[in-house]
Amino acid sequence: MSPEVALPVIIPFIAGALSLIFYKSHAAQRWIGVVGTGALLIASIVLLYNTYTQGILVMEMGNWPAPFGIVLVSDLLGAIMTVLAAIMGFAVAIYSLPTISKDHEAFGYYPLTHLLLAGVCGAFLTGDVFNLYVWVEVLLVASFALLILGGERAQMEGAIKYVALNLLSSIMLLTAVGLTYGLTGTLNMADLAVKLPEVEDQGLVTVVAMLYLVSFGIKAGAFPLFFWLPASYHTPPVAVSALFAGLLTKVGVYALFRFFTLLFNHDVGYTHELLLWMSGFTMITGVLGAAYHYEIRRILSFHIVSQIGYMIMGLALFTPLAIVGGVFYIMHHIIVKANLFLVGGVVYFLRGSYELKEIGGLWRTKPWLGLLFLVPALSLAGLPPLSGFFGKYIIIRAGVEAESWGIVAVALVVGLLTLYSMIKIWAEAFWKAQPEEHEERAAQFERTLSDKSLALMILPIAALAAMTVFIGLGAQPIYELADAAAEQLLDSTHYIQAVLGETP
Amino acid sequence: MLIAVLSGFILAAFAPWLTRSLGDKAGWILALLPAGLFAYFLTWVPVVITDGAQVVHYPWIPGLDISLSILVDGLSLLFALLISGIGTFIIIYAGGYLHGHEDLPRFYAIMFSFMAAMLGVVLSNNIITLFVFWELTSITSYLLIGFHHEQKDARWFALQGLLVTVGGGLALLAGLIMLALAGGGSFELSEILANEDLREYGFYTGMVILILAGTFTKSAQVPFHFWLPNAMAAPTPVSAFLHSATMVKAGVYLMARLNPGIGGTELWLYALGIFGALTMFTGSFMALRSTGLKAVLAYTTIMALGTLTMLIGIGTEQAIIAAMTFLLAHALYKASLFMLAGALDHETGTKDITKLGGLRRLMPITFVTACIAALSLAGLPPLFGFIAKELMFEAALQAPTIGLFFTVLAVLSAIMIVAMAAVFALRPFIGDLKETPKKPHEAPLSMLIGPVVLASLSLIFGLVGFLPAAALVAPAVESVYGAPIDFDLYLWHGINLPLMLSVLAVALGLLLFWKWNAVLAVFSRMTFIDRFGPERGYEKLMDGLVWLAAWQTRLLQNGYMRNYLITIVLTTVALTGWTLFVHAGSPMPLGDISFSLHEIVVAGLVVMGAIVASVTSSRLGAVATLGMVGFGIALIYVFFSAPDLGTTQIMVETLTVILLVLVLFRLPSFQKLSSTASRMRDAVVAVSLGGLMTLLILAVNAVEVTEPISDQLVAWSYPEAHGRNIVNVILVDFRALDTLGEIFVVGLAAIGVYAMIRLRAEDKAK
Amino acid sequence: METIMAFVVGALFAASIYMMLRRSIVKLVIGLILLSNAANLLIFTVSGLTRGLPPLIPEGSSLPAGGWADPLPQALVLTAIVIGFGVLAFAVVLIHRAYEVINEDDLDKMRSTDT
Amino acid sequence: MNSMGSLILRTTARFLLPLLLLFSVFVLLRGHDEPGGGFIAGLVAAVGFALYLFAFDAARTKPLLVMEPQVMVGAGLLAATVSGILPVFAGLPFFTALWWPVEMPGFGEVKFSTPLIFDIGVYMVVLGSVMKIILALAEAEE
Repeated sequence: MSPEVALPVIIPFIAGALSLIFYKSHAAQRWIGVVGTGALLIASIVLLYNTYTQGILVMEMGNWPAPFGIVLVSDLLGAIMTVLAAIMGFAVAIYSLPTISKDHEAFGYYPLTHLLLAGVCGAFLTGDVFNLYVWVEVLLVASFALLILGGERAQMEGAIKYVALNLLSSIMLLTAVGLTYGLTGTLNMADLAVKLPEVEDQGLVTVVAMLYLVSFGIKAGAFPLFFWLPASYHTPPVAVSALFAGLLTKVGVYALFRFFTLLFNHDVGYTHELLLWMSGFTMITGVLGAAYHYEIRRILSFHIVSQIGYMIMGLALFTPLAIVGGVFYIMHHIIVKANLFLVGGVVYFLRGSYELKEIGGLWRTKPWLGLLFLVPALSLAGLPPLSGFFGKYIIIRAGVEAESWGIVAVALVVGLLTLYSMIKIWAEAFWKAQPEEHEERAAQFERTLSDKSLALMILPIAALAAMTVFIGLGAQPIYELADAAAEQLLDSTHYIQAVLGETP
Repeated sequence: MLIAVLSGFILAAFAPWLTRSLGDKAGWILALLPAGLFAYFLTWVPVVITDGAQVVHYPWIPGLDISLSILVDGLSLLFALLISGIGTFIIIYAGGYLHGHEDLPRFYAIMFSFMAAMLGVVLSNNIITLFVFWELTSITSYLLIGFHHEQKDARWFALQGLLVTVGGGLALLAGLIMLALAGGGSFELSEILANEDLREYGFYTGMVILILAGTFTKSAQVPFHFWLPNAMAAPTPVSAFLHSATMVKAGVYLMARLNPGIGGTELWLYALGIFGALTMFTGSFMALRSTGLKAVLAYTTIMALGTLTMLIGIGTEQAIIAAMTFLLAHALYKASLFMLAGALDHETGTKDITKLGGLRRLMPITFVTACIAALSLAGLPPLFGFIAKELMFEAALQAPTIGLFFTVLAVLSAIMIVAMAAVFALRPFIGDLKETPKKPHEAPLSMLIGPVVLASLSLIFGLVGFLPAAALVAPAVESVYGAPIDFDLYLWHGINLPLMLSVLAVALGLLLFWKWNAVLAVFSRMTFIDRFGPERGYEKLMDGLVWLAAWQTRLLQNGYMRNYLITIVLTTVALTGWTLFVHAGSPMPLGDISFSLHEIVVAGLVVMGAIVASVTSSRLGAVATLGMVGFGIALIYVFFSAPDLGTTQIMVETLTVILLVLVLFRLPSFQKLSSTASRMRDAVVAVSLGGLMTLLILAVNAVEVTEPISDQLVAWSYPEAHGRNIVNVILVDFRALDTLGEIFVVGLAAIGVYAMIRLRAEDKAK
Repeated sequence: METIMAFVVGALFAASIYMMLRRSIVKLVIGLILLSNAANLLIFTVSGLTRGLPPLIPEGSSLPAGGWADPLPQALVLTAIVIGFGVLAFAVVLIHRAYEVINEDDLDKMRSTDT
Repeated sequence: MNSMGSLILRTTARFLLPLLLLFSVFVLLRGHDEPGGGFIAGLVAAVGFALYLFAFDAARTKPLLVMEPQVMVGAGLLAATVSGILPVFAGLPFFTALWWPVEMPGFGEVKFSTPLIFDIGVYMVVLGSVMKIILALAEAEE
């Protein structure tokens, strides 16, 4: 028994429940916010360490042996994702202290974030397909509520699309789970990995795989299913955007990695070829969307889409190195993307706008902020020696080795266009002088921002930037981790044996 | 050695602080680092001469075959000496040029990073590390070019340089990875180049093109040359460094480095030779059309880069000797000339040659130094540039193919360069003193020491050419050629064809100088060059990109919910349906169609309810039929042995209807908003998904499941879990985690609803 | 009966998608409710329909008498129903609130966040 | 609420609420063996309160809930979660059912267990959530 596997779910659940009970005291909620996410971070790091040293950990809920009860499974991918979720949660919890308004606190901001994290961690750790659906719903409803906090017009418009399209995705997932049970009579992933190949009509398995592909594709924001994301991600408070940007789509990506390595690896020539096309178009459409926009959060939102393409590309190439690249890329991306939103938030609190045409002059007045922007921005664009370069390098190398020239070309060109939009933000917000017509507002915002608030905002940003630099310069341990994770993913016997305790 | 390479980065971190605390002397003191490095690299010269190439290995990311190993041979040492040597003077110079500028501290920080990155490029033995430094030079040079970042032009040109070089860099990355694969998997240059059969690699052509895409963009070869003159938006110290020893030379370095491994093929010869020659000619021609001090120099840099590329492409012994000699000569005079141009600009306030004149008395040192450096540029004896140019002519004449083409272009370029060298060295200084924005006087020592020393070196090396040949050029030639070559560098090598060509070039060049005003008048009217040049291509490409981005984003992310839905639904139908059609083998069995009357009635009611709900124009009707569907489904659950489900469904349905009634009737009544055509389209989309689901159910139902896990759950339910209602036992025990998640969903929904409603109430209160 | 139910479920899916494609946000939500019902019924159907054998264990026995309907899909559907209820309650109030803020029922007039 | 017929409604509601609450407890407790369970029970109770709310108003209904619905949701969630954690202290995995048969005078043996705590948590969450939604809607009306 490994109780640490359940802790990343239990801790935010308790923190969320406590925040609800103390809903009248905002101070208590803030404390619970920081302490709860801090505890989650520690628990998840312990989990990752134990998973790395002891192999895949399994927790049979209710003491019912797999495949009959629900199991929580921590393999390296799951544990890595959990740690990343916890890092995000902790960083955003600190960032929220000065940036979340009293209204939002009064209407459940803190319990919602805890439960969002619980849902995300649950999705990463569960070893049961229906349970995955439940976690996805938990994080989805939490995100719905976070998205509309504030009740502005844009939030409402964005939320309607977000809710409707994500519900569609959930229903497809539910449908696929139902069909899976109808096909195999089991819900446990490891058991499915054993029983799916025994299904007589393998074509039907591929058909069900397609339903999962669409459902997770919507969640991941892949082409041509991503519409909900650019429609809504720029509307909530920036801390929420950062949390969403770092985590939500990655649940979809994680699920794709899990399902298309463990369960659907019987017809790689077909399913993964489809994924490859999907990844190419995802990269292109996302990056072009970003090139079109002039609002920081919209640019960043579209880049989420395009970056998802790189991760899926790693999965789609399906060579050991490519999977390593995919996992590495996910690690790098979550940190960098969330950080960019956080920096965008600081820009907003200093200038009063996210519109690039209305702001400027930050390099002159806040050079350190410029550096803190450049680190994640250049990393996102894949420039060395930051984390993004190594992620991209692994994936490109895998593509070259597989002689998939088309996707390599796309990945390279999209990298250049990513640089283009990051530089756009840099040149406009930092290099350009502050446009005079908006100078008054900018000055007023900069005056009202207290030093203490600014420090609390910079703290998580600097920490995440340091991680970006570390993943770049010290890529070896991260690579080893990704390599070990990929090895587990590609050889499903590890997983099956850990869960079912038998050799298939 | 590693510390030597990385010391620039370390100093960069402290440079802003040092600059502030050292004040006026900052430039002189900071220059100690590159000076020290220069001395350090000098100590390696005897090592390399006696023991050959040295590889020092430091681990970095072994898992990805990335190491910090360092390759010290003639070529890398020549470059390292140029970078650190010229860098020393540049740092001193910048202290004078940007004296008192508020951004000087961060300028030094970026400058040292740039220098370190450049050292990294030329000293890396690992191709990925080389690439890392390569990209670092791009990004740091971006920050340097955009130094005057509040000016729109500076930002635009900085971006241009960045996009062109990084774009090429990305192609280079792919090319380098292929190179490693071609070499059997090693990423170490020393091992790759030892490989004999790189040229037999299956994708050799693609690999070379990708690598050249990187080097050509970096080294400003036609048609990518346009970014380089624009990069003069940078302050002059940057331009001087960028053009003479760094950045643009990185491309040349890499081609020279890879020449022994992948060079020598027809592709290599033609690609490098032709593009190089054209670049050489274009550079000289554009220089002739320019009137800016820095512009003239920038175009002559393009000429030099073209010459080097051409020579590496030709690849014969003479060509490589010429290339390395030319490289050294160019670095010396170009750095010197740029710094002088900066001094002129700095002291007079203008960079336009036509607005300068008669400065020889006011700026005598500048004048003399400019003359010496320009003589080297023009390739006249007794300067080092002369030796280099003679060798170049000889190499062109003896090229394995199309020698005539190379020679003609080389001579034409030489003519124009002679003219421009004369223009640069004489026009600002002779004649009458012209009115300038600032009152001119001699530049400070910090700005003169560099040009004077470097120009003197041009002279000394010219007079005693064997010195550099033995120490610097010969080992470099050996690295590039791949085998040792015995040669000497002499000013005088008899009256031969190259000398005749030189005489011709000088004569015609001086004629051109004499008539420069007229030439300029003619050329400046030839605006089609600007209208149709590759820079327009770049601009069109950028415009096209913005247009494409706008077009596709408006097309896809158009804001219409139903378009999103249709896209998603059709994608689902296409993927799933196509897979079902192609892959699912067995014909669809019809399955069990037995039914009893009450079942079929309820089923019919459900379908009817659904259809009526979707077409009715009355809100009440829609809600009522929706309720009917819900209760019908509840009955179906009850009919088929699921009492708990039936009860729950009824409860939920009741609450849903209550909610709908409470909430929806505050909304406007239904309107007919869509046209009949779009209704038809929607119906087709909807039915296709519905049909797909029907097919899926039929297909899955045909599959017999032998042992569902629920059998075990049923068996355990009472003895182990002490419950008789198996569904409830599953909910609270076997799958309690699901239920826990479920109640969290319900709780979350309540919070969300509460927040929405209460926020509204607060709005109203306000 | 499974075959007939397959068509019923298909019809429910079709009706719900058709509803969701309308421009009115009210119809969108009604479509979502139908969709949720359709998926639940699908799970119930694909795992086989059994008449008159609820998974209840009578007193004094340790197994349901004379066979049983598969209880697991029932539990799944029950969970899904409840989750669906929570989510849809949210969605219903959301469109209500959206209407108050935007004063529009027409989805085509809610495009400002996309373009 | 309009006053016509409200007298009947009020009387019924007053009468029905305790009955429904009692019934809901019954449904909750027997859920493990017969159709029922925390979810259905919670809904039954919620219907009772909803009826009361329609008959009277939010202000008079709220105190009957004993605690704020928000707190009830939180407490329910906490109870359910804690019931899953309890077995860990006994060295068993999360959510392992623990049973404590208790002899209750008049009822016979009552099986007190963590699944029961869990179901009570479900009951509270459902009741609290539904009440929260309905109360919020009703208060917004007023």
